[in-house]
Amino acid sequence: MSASREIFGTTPFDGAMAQRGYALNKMCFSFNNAANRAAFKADEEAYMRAYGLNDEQAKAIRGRDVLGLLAAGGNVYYLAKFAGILGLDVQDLGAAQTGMSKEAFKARLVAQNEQPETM
Amino acid sequence: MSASREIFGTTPFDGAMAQRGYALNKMCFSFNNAANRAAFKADEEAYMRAYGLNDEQAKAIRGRDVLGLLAAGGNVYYLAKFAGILGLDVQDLGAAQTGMSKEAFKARLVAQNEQPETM
Amino acid sequence: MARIIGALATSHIPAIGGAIAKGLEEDPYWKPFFDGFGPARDWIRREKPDVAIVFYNDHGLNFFLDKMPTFAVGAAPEYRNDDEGWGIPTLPPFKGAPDLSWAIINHLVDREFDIVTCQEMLVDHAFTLPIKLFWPEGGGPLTVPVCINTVQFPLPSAKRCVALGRAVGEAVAAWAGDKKVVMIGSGGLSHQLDGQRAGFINKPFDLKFMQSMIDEPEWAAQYSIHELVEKTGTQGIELLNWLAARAAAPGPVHKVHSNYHIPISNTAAGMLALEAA
Amino acid sequence: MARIIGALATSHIPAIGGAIAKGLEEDPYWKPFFDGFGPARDWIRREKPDVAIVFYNDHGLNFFLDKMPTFAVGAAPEYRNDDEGWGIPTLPPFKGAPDLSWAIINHLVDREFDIVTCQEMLVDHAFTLPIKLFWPEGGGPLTVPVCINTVQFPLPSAKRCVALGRAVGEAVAAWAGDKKVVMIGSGGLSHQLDGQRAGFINKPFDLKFMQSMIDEPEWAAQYSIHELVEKTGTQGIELLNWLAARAAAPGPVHKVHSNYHIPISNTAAGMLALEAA
Ligand SMILES: [Fe+3]
Ligand SMILES: [Fe+3]
Repeated sequence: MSASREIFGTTPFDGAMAQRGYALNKMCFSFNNAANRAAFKADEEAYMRAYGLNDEQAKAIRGRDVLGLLAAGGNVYYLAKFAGILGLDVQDLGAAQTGMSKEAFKARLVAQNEQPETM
Repeated sequence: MSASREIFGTTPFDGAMAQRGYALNKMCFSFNNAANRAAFKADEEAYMRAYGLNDEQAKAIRGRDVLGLLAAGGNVYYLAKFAGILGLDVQDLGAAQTGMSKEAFKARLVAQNEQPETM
Repeated sequence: MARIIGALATSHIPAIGGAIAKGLEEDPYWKPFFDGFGPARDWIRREKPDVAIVFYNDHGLNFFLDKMPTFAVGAAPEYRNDDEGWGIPTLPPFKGAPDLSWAIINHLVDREFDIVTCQEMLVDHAFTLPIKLFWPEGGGPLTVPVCINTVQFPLPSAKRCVALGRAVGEAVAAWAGDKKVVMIGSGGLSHQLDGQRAGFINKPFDLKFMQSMIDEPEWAAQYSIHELVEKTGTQGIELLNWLAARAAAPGPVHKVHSNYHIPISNTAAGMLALEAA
Repeated sequence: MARIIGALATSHIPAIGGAIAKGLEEDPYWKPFFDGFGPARDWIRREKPDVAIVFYNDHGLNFFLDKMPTFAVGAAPEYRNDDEGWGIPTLPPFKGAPDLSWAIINHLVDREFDIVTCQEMLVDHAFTLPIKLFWPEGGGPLTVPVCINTVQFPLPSAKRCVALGRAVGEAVAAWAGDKKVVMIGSGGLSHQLDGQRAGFINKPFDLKFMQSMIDEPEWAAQYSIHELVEKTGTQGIELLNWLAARAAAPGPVHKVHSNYHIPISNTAAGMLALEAA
């Protein structure tokens, strides 16, 4: 990885991130189960403790801070299940991460039709 | 597999066997857990039904029939956990499968020291 | 002898499941997407493939980071869908083709692919949506899921995924079952959900990639994973499934139909139906 | 740079765990087995390896047939042992070496090994017993488990296991960690637990195999899995772990000590300690 040049705004979910985020991702993976989602909603703090989230992760969960969750090792495939609990879709996430309004983010997606057709 | 010549008294645990034995092996895998072992001992029939064993498998479990369990798709690595419940070791299994007494089976093992040292 | 009749590929955005459940196919947002499937569906109705090999990536339903396979092959009599956490409707089980699964597994291990075999396997939207989209009336094919890691780096290289697809194709072609088999690639095209680059789409790359699927099927395999992430986004890398599916339907193909639409959700949605020539 | 100091190998019969727990090392049944470890233990005390890469096979503790890997590599901070169903004592957790794990994982995927990565992983007697046997006073090394499927066919060929071992060795040799690393192979030698052939032992093959580990480390890789099962028994095939461990400590070695004893339980028990020359 280290040999590759950086890609703006992109953190490959590699071994370093996977180690950092294991507890957080495991918690989010548990949200496949409706009873677990309910338990989280009933007592977020207790649920986070049960999965051993560190302070950085717990803070990002409390703050619904998507970039913070990524920096704390969250993987978007698992974080999406947390977003589901909050009733957020991927455009809400996109808006939050790019600092745009959801409408502006959606408009930017549509505008990408104007890209050229050939490389 | 089919292209290979048969080995006496040996059935490779291949896809055909793995399909046949899935329920049986899954039940035996559950015996890693002490509570599951206790539940099996308390009501073998109910436990076998819960894992969906077929008639051949259930019959072989009831009869503690090692060769029957293998023929029904059991894999020895998982069956060993069933043997553990019964307090049987691998020499009991060896004796049962070869039709020998345990003492005779053990003696045969020791006698293999008399094999030549070179191929 | 089995016959490989072609390859299908589509994006697999979760929201598609909701749109189907709510009957939104004619809704202006969705119509340009769903309309793209018409000619492919006609072709499938005509050709009636018996079995589909579905190359897809799990999004954290069946696999977690405790046991994360590079390649996993299903070998179950049926595959259950389940709650993925967002309330998209759970679909009834999909029938497997275990005999074909094992023929593929035996060949792959013989060819030094170090696969995981799954005799029980939950399949997520990446598996279920292509079946729903290509067989909208139900009566779908028997299936063999082939799951490729696109979640946790290191990912298998595009070259390795092409080699996997090719070996799957060999196994199917050699399989004694007298069936018509279609390959399906699920995922992509360019999109990125995470990070400040969220919303990234690369239309010129996608269109070139779709054309390459027809006439230059290993074109994208020239790129490293890092380059493909750069060109297609962190989730655009799911195009690995398209590459594998195309490699599994080797030889020349002609295009039944293609469709490309920006955006569905955050994704450049692609659809491709190729018939073995 | 890490330095590979050699390779250790031993059989891993579950009953060994009971014998250690009960202090039966001097018991006439066990003494010829345990005595074989003396010179290897002396060598380890002298050389003090920091890390052990343990090639072993899971017997149905961490993996079941729902997700059965060909090759799995641990990447956890620690590895827990657990109840295997027979009441052998459960051991305290083993420390991992996650940085080295990821160095190995990255290299293996780059070299087209399609491994499973395990950030959480239970380790069974095949992993724990070699550590107990070679480090009887405790204070064992950091560990990286590498699990090879010997349970469900198709198994990886002996050639493929040698290639895996060689690639692991490359990754370790290139790893920046300034550590002494020892390779461990766990399993075999000839034995068969199942079927009418139960009790099968092949002394001449085992002795030739042990010699080949020293001076002809790919000798056994000439055989197919089927031939190896025929020659060594359905569980003798666990020698794949010895082959991989030896390939991971490449180059010439000299023998520190070896031991071979028939029988422990149903098994021809082998022990080998090799120092990189
Ligand atoms: Fe996806
Ligand atoms: Fe073993």
